[in-house]
Amino acid sequence: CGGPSLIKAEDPPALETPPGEPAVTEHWSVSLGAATPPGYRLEPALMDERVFAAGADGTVAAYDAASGERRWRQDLDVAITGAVGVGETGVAVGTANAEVVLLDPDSGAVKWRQRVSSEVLAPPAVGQGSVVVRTGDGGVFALEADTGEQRWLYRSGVPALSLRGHGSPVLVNGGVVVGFDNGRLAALELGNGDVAWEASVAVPEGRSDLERMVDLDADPAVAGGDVFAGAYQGRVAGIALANGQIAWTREVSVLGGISVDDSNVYVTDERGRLWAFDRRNGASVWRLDALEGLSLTAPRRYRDGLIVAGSDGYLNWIGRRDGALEARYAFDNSRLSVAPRVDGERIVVLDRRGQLRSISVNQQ
Amino acid sequence: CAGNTQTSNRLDNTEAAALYEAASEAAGRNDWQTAISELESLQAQYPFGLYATQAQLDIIHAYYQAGEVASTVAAAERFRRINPRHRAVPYSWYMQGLALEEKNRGPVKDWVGINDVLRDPVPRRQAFAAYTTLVEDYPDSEYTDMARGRLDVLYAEGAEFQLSVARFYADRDAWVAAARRAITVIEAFEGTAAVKPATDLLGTAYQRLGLDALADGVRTAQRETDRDAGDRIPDTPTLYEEETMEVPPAPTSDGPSGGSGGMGGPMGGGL
Amino acid sequence: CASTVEELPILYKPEIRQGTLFDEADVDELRAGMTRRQVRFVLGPPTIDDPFTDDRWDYVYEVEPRSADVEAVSRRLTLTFDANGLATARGDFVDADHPLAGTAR
Amino acid sequence: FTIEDIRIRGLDRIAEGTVLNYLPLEAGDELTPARTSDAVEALFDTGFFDDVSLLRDGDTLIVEVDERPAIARIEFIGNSQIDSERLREGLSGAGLGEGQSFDRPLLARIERELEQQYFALGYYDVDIESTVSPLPRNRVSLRVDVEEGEPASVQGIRFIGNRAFDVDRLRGVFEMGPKAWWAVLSQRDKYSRERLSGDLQRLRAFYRDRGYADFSIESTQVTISTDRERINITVNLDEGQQYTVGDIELAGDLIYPRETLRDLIAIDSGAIYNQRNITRSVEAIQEKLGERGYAFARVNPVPELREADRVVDLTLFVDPAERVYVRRIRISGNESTRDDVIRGELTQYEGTWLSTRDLRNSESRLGRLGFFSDVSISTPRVPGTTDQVDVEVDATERLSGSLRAGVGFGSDQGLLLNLGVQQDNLFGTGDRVEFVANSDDADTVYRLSYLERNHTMSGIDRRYALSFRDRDADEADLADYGVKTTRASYGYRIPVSGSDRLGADVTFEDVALEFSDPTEFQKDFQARNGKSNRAILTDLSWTRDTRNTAIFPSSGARQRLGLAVALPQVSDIEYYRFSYEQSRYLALNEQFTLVLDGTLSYGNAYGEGERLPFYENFFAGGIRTVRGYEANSLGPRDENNDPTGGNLRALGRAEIRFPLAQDEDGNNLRFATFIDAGQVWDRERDNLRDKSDISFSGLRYSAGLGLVYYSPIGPFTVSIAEPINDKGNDDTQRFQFTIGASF
Repeated sequence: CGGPSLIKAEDPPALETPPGEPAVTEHWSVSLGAATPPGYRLEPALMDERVFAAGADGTVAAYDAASGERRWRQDLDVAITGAVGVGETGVAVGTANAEVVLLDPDSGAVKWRQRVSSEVLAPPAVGQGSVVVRTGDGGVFALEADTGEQRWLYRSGVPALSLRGHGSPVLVNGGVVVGFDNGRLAALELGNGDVAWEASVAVPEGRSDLERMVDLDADPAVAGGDVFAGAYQGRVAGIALANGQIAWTREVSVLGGISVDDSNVYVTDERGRLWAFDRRNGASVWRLDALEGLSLTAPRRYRDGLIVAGSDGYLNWIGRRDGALEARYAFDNSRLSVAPRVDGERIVVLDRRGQLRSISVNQQ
Repeated sequence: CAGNTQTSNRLDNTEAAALYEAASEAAGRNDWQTAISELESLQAQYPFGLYATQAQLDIIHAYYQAGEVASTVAAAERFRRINPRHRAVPYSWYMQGLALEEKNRGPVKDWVGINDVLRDPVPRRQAFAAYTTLVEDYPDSEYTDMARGRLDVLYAEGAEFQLSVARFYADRDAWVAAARRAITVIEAFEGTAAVKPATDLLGTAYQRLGLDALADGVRTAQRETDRDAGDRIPDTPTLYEEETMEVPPAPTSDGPSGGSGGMGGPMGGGL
Repeated sequence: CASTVEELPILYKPEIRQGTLFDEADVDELRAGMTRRQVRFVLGPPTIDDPFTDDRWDYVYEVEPRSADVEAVSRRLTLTFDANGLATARGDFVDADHPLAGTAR
Repeated sequence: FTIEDIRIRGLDRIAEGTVLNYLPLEAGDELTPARTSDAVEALFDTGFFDDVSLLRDGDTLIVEVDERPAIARIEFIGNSQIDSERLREGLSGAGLGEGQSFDRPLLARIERELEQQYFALGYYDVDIESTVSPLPRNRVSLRVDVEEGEPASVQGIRFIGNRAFDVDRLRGVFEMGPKAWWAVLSQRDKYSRERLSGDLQRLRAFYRDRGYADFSIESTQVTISTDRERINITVNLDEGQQYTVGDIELAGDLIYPRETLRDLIAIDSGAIYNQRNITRSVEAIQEKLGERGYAFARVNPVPELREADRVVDLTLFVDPAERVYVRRIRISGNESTRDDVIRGELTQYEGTWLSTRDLRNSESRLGRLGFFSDVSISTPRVPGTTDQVDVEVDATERLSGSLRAGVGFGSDQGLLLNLGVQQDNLFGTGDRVEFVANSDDADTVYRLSYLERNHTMSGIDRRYALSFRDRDADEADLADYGVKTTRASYGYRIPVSGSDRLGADVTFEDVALEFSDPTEFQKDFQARNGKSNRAILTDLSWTRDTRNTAIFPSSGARQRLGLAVALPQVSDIEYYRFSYEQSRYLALNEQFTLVLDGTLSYGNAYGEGERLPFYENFFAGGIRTVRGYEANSLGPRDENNDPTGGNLRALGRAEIRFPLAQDEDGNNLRFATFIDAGQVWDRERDNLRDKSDISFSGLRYSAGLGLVYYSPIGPFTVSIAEPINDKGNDDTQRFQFTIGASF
């Protein structure tokens, strides 16, 4: 999962009690050779001991998760705007001229390229024999994993003005859950694209196009029988995966991303605050305001806490129980532009200049 | 001041009165620009109360004397909107008519004797409409007969304008157009001095177009009108005699007749 | 000496077209009893509606050509109406056997 | 109950008179429930009161009112994009102005209104708060704080599905788009929905004009960044195929023979399908029908797509509707011009059918008179008829006269004392009278001219002119001699077609010369012809003027061919002067107009062995002929290096004119970039130093920037020119200007 990438790097907020720097060991650091400018979601992905990463200029590469040694590198010479979706059948990326490309995970060879109706701004979802892609014009394409042929296409309405970028579809068994720019969340049958259910997470209101924006740009989080989705300038909602019934909602303008564990749902909002709600009834557990003013990526669970990257380029460790900001760590002088990826004890980070690193925090 | 209940109101009036005095005094020495600015500031600061109404009325006159036609019309309309049933409404219609008539005339033109009738007819039509409203809606106001006088002049000017266009087409041998315009004069402007020459022109046009039957018809019609007009030969009014337009003083506004007694005596005489 | 100049053939006088253009086909369509609206639909608006004579419409069509390829045209048509509509027609394209060929000149 | 008396309570500033004025009740009326509600409603409508209630005290009606506070002052803070004046107008327009009564719910609506105004300018990040603070005497002051924020600017436009044309070409079609770094002032990156739909329209036209008959835009997405400053637009399009035109049919009542209409069609079968040519053909046919009175004719093109062989068959259905007649022509707006002066220029008459061609050339004839800044002709239907219209001609007059007096400084003429009265439309009669008294170091000129327009009904104009000129050539950097010329001329202008005119004038000329330090040539001339020469010249000219207006025309051309001959026997020197001038105007787009001028003048004597009198020579150089060179300095020179002029002159000028300011003064001010060329040769003189041969290399060129401004007191021109191929002895002058000089 991930949220929209961080746009501009602000200077870090003045913290009353700056937390200590954690002892971090850097396992490996390698240059992808291709920058990842703001505005694109080019998140690294993990699959059976390998890290896959893509750069805006069309480079896709795979590295060994432990040693960082490069397995293969492919140049698609087309701007990649949504990456990297991984699954057993392949590694998928979406391009600016409305194409989806699937590469062989082992060799990086291009298995197929398939045109879709508009630009792809978020990583495709790969799994269960299909590649599901969300397109900028409100479309959801399901492509056959082996041939890339279009199995079905679902279209949703697009408001007059929407937030730059969109969320990724989330595969569940036999279906896919997708958030749209008009504030609605839909569950579609993977086989034929029929609508299992549709829930309206937020309703556009207000006079100007701007006030009426309720994009679901943060990827929905699926855990157990529940789906948690959040809308920009709208609400965060706990929804039953089976029938789309909304269990609870809370007024939050969701922007960064959503993450869930067995007891809470963690949401980063438009103003750079991190909320924690009880996943059963939406009661607020805690809220971290220290990073207000930054734009934050989706929170990720790391050991028993959370990690979040901010637009000031720092990686932040946050306690799950109390939402306290426990530690912050900045890389030499490069900025993070994309959400980090957790690989067990390790954290894989891709910065704006295309430097891919795998680090871990030493146990105290 | 009579009868107003609130004391603060009395405080208003003294300042408003001062402004009003200044305006009347400026108007007295024909310094219309100052009068206008005083009256405008009076209305802005004390938008309600009798001084405001009087100011709205006097400003119509001031704009007229300053020769600002559009502002006079706007001020008249504003006065009627704010005081729909005020005693001075006929006055505002009359001043509106006068201002519109002035639109095309001007000192230079009068001095050179430009016959203004041949110019843009639109302002004259608007003036005609203003006077007509006055005459129809307020038959017994003291401006009604003055307005009737203006209506006759405008009516005659309108006829003369049509006649000049008919002559224009006749000079160019466009006899169809000349005949049609002559007919307009005869049908729409009877009783004006232009009807006679228009009828002659129509006769000539019919001849030149070879419609002899119609030409005879015109001649016979003419003989009849000449015969029964024989006994009372109207003094043929010159087509456009210099009319001295008297400008009536603005009436003092002492509130609607049934009111509970207005400001008392007139404000230092009319402007 | 302007008047002498005026006679020069080269002097440009714009072509003058006057009146309502009607042609033989239109006149043939006229029938007795037609209402004024029907006549107007066929021929167009009357050129002259004389104030001194009632129930009479006159159609005039004149062209004073300037350029060679236009020839002079001069057509007249007089229609009279009575209680039940169009009564007589006199003038161009109204030959003897026209149903409306009226009597009085 | 019947009302004995009415009392009003709760009045603070509003006078009882005003309230009674609005109250539809008077003493003595019967008070019924219906009338009470009317009364309450009437008082509410005035907007002065928050609450109105009627009470009864015996037989007196008590009107209890709760007065709304009046607004004493409205302040705007922080607004730079929209000035306070316009904001204040917006407020008072909606009922919240200074002096009006304050009404809270209205204020909230007004804030929305102001926000909308900012959204329209692309300021999506605006935030407006207003605070109301009470003042004594039940008045309030209103403070509106505006935080404008940054305007959202378009960062990128992406096209999906474009195969035939590349992205840059399509971005070029769009008016909106990312701003180039140097285009600091440009508004190109301002987003608004109207501009987007305009651009999409342009995109459709772009494809439809290049054969893509079934091109369609599937969807467009507009996305904004979270900080509301950057907008990206994605356009998903389906180009379809490129079509060629199949056969073209004309159907319906054609009025004209089929061939005449067919060759109006600007597109022929087999060519690539082109929407613009089809529209042009439709307009041409509608125009043609308009010339025969079918002013409301409609032609609709019906394309049928044969997808298989990618061909479009086109049928043009012609529906002439009814022939329309003109009932009356009404002229308005002519405050000083006489009605018949304007009516005389109209080739459309009353009582005949309406011809759109007549209307069009009437409009340009009125434009060429030069009296009007704007002429608009409309044809509203006569109410109640389907076959009659009135023609309404609305003219806005221009200050067509100019009184020029006072001191001027012309770079060519030095100090310029002039008094010039020129009235183009004397007392509205259309005649032009001009009296000029100019004196500068080189010339003193007195000129009186009178042009009587429409002297005869058929449009012949008569003109007379009397002028006296004392020229001290030496001061004008010419050879040092003095010339006193008196001229009197009388003549006619005869129209020979819609836009052609013949001019015939007789001019009596008396020239007296005095030489202070004559050159060889002048001594020999004086020996032969003596000091004073008389001549009677006949001046025949032919002018064709098809410009659309007199001031800064943007189409048409003006040509003048003139021949002035000094009649034998009665003239001391028998010579002739021939000149041909042409200026052509082409509108490149709404702002830019290309002007091409060309002049050729030649003079010679035809008597025995004489030559063109040297004081009649043509000159070149200076702001009116070749800018960048000193006045009259081009061409051959005599022994003491003074320019003598010559008997053959060729001038050329190419200029691109564009208005800078769009405000109302915009239409009498133009900037221009130009290239001038010109030269003078003397074929006859033998003792000149450099025998000039006529060749293009002889021409002198210059290029530069100019400005022309028709100020209320007369034309004002400035030019900065760089001579390109000036030779050694040319006197160049980069900066030249004239004030109030007539053209």
